[in-house]
Amino acid sequence: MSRAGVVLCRCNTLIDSKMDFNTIERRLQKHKNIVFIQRVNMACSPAGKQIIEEMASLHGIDSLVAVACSPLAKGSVFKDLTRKLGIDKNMLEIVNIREQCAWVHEYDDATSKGLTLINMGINRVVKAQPDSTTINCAMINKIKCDKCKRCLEECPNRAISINDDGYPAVNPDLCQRCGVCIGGCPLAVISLPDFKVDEISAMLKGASGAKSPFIVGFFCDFAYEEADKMGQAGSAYSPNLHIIRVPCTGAVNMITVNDAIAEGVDGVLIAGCDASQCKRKRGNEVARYRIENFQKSLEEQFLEKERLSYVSLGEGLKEASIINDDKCNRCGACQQVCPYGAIKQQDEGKFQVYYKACRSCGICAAACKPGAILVPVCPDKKIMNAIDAALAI
Amino acid sequence: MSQKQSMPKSKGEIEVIIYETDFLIIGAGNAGCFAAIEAKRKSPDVKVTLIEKAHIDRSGCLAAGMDAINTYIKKGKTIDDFVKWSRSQAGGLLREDLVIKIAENLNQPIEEWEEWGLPIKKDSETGEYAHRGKWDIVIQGESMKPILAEKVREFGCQVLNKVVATNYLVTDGKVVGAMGFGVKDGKMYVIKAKATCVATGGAAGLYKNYTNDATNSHHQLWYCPFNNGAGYAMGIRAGAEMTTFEMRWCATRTKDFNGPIDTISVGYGTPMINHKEEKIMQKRYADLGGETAPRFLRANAPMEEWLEGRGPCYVDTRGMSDQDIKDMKTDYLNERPSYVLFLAARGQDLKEEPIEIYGNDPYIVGGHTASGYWMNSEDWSTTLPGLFACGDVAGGVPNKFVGGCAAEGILAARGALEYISKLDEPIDIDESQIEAEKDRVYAPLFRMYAEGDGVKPLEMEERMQRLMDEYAGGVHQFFRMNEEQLKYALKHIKILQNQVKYLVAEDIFELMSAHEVIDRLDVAEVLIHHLIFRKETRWPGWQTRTDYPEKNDAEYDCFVNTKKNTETGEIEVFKREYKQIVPGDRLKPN
Amino acid sequence: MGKINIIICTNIHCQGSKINFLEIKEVLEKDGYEVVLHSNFCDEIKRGFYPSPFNNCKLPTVFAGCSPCVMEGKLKKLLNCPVEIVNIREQCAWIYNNVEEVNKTCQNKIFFGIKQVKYARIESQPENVLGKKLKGYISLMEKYGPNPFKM
Amino acid sequence: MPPKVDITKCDGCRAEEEPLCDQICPGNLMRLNEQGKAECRSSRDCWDCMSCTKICPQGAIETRLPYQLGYYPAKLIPKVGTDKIMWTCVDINGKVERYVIKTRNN
Repeated sequence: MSRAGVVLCRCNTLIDSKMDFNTIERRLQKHKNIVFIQRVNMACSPAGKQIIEEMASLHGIDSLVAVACSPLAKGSVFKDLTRKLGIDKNMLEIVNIREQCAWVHEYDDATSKGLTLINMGINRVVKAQPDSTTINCAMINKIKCDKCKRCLEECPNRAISINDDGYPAVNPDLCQRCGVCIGGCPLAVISLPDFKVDEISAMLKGASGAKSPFIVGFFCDFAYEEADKMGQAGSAYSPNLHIIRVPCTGAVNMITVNDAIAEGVDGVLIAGCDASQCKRKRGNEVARYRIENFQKSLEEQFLEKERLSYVSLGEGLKEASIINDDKCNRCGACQQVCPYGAIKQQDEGKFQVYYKACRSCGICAAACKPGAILVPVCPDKKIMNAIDAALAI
Repeated sequence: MSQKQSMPKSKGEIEVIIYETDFLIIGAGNAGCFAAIEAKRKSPDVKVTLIEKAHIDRSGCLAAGMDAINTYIKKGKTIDDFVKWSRSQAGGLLREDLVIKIAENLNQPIEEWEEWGLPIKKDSETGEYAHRGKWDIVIQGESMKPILAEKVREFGCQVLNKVVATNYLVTDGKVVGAMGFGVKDGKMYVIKAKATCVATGGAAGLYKNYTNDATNSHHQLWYCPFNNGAGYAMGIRAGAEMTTFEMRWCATRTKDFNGPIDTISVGYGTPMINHKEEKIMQKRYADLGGETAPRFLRANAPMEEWLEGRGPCYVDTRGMSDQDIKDMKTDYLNERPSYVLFLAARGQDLKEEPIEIYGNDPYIVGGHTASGYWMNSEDWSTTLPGLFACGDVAGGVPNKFVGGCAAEGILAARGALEYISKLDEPIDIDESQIEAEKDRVYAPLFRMYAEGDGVKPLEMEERMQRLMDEYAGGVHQFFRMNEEQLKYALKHIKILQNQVKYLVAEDIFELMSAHEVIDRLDVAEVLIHHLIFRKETRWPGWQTRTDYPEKNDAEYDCFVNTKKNTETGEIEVFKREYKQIVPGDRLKPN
Repeated sequence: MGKINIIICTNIHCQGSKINFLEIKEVLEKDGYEVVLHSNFCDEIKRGFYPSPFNNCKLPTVFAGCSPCVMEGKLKKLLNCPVEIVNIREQCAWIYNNVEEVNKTCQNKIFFGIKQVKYARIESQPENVLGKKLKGYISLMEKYGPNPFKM
Repeated sequence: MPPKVDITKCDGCRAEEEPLCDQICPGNLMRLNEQGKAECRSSRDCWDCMSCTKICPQGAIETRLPYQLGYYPAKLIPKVGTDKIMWTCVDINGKVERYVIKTRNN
């Protein structure tokens, strides 16, 4: 029996003013796996961390559910905390009820969706097992693998090869942890240290009683970030959507989608980058292929094919970089280094940034010898100025 | 393509792969998997190897799953109760010493299976397994075989998929492994072992099934059609003593599909009726137990109705509730999903139209009847030293089903480990038998290259099936037979055995098919000897002699056993005495 | 100098009590900046409405408070002027114990922000792509009705 | 004619020697053809156990009963999840039935 501690962070009232923590606490009280529920003003503050540490040692928990802001915001705080508490890294679940719930939904909707999200999170840590592996790469469960070799074909980084024992093995130096192999494995026997198919399946079970139509979104890191941005901007969207973060759209196994449909989920959205722009090289390309195939199967089952749909997000989220053709020497280095395939050479030889695909990472600017590329959000001048300023102080 | 390239065209081209192991298990079905797991957990140092004709994840009877465990000793029931029930169901003939030992181990594998992930329905009040009949519990066993296969791998057993065994390795009368070939790679496999356990399936496809059409439905059987009786055949050829083949498994199945029927009749208490809407069992077999009459009677009853002109017969589903129908279809989806497809393909509404039933083609299957190796209850060995048996090939214990076969796997592994621990000298193998087996196994391929003409495995199989059906009591003959018919069948089986040398195979798959029919012929021969010997009718339906319609306890209240004389090739038939351990009337369940 | 507004969030739960904000304010004001101390800027964020205390609310503004990851988007939307965020919480108040050190770092960071703020721009609000796409999707799902596998 | 392979969906398990259906078939009946697509070498020998249909990652295999036994176009479609299986059955009159069945304990 898992012993989970639940921390509800108020975020200095930025969260609990937007949803009803009392109801949530009351509803969670009955959960057999929860040993304490602790409300803190700011979980990331020294005072907040101290309270959590005290509660954790008092109750002897083996897993922690941090109900707080986005893992992209303060995830490292909780990771450090669990390390300090001796809780396995896989036994931490951060439930993002700030950016993706409290800040985008009406009070009552936020409360009920928050509860669903928390239940999903609890389900994950209850299902999760401590994971002592220190190698951070895809792992293949040989007990279940039947050596079909599809992972070899689909790995965008050629990180998987056949071992002497006939089973596929992952080269940790090449593995980029994109999870495309996980998504493609017909038996779902591959996992990443922080992404396991059976745990996702357990999360889906936590969804009972959710608002109908119940929509689950598998959001790749970039789409997830965009959803967070919506939260920051306070751009409301429907509370029917429940987001599960995945490394890449290519990491979503269709077995998981089957789980969702079997669990009664009304619609599944897979959200990722625009076609050309996957940082994982071809994650969304294989995802689209799998989705198309799955949609055919849905229709065969007399279900509407849109019950599984792809959404591209992150288009033009940031101001795109600009190439000054007067300075450009046409070396093409920018095109080579761009992780999103956003730079293309035009017919007349000019290099141009496709604004929808650019994520303003600045790698092209750093690689551009003649200094022809301007990154509007952080121009060279600003960086130089920062260095001057730092030296002057 | 690549498979054809690797196909040997002459003896010199045969690639021989030699493995050495401690404990070899032939057949990675339910029983074999439990034997492997038990051996590995009792003695982790013992090297355990399984060979499997298909793939361990979905091989054998449990390929599609299972909806119930029919032998679970529930609270309040005793081993004696179980023996008495099983004995009465089998018409009073079984090996009580074996049954008692199996009964002692019946529950362990099921509880383990649950722990490993098999969902078993629980009674919401008591927390005990929810029961369906006297000894049945309901499971959701669609994935029970993959779950078991995962455990086998987890325990560190070596699994050789796609390798079919063809004969035992025998040295000084002891079984020291087995030979076979890869059904995909065409290589010859020689596995030397300190102890060997045969855990293959029974024999389907000896008889023609009535669903067979010229182009399709050859395998529309209830029993797994890929179980061809290889385990029996290897034993017969090596001179092992076999028992009770004449107790054939003929049962009432769903008409035109050969689907299981106990799911409906036992699980949901639906009565069997004839076209006059008479409840068959209650009307004609009330004195023999009515709906709970012994299995052979229940198998035979609808066929008798047909013969008397009161067919077709049904199980009456019209009184079932919507929920029951849904639950019943769920059970089918867990065991034989395509039966649900069949009902849909007939557009049948079970509340309007009952399910039609009929007899199936007879099978030799030790999990249901007592056919198989004559066993030693001390260590689950056969009459061949070094050879152990479990599951459908092990004889003497009818009604063991999935649970009993699993328990037998455990018992056979224990016996084998004990045997291995007592072995001191290393295995010394007479290599000439490997050469001889090469000749025998690959002959149909070589004949195809050399002659380009001969007998196709399917042709021979269909000839044998028609012969058995018509002359050895098949379903088209309402399971009836007489001495003359049986002798005719035997004569032609012998002709077919002589024709084996003309078999041709174009590829490795056909080579496998060729050996399946060769093995079936050997089983059929022994079966006919058994049927001829028992000059009585002990189990009408399973064994109906029109020339001896009565039971003759004075002569035949015993086991009929056979053994092939390995010198002369003759089948010797003899009796073995019945030993009663649990007191009481053997025909009464309590 | 001048032409820069400075907001410092002094929330005691965040910044603690070691930093002498009044002194820092004085130093900054000496340099000609308009400085406002705010005891809990989250209140403004929460309310979503900020009556600017500055003479010219459109001037580039340095905001000293928590890390941008906490509420950058909300803050910029609220202030609606070029903003440079100076993290005096996670990168100052929460990591230094020494009073002198924490005060010095805080002041330096704000000066750094003042130098950088000229590069700050008013960012256009991101388009609510998710909201729009989701709206269409939900109405489609509503039209289709519940998943028939829902038991 | 039991396993019917939709060759537009089958990708031959990416042209590996033994596609999953070939590995799993208890009767060793499946194989890759010259075009790299799965096919049943002997449909009359199929037991309709549906192992291939369940395991196919592309959902490319349909188990169809011999017409001699069951009429066209009834369908039974399994979809496998991590611990459950979904079945959709449609009969010859177009009536759809659905089942979700647990296959593994958690």
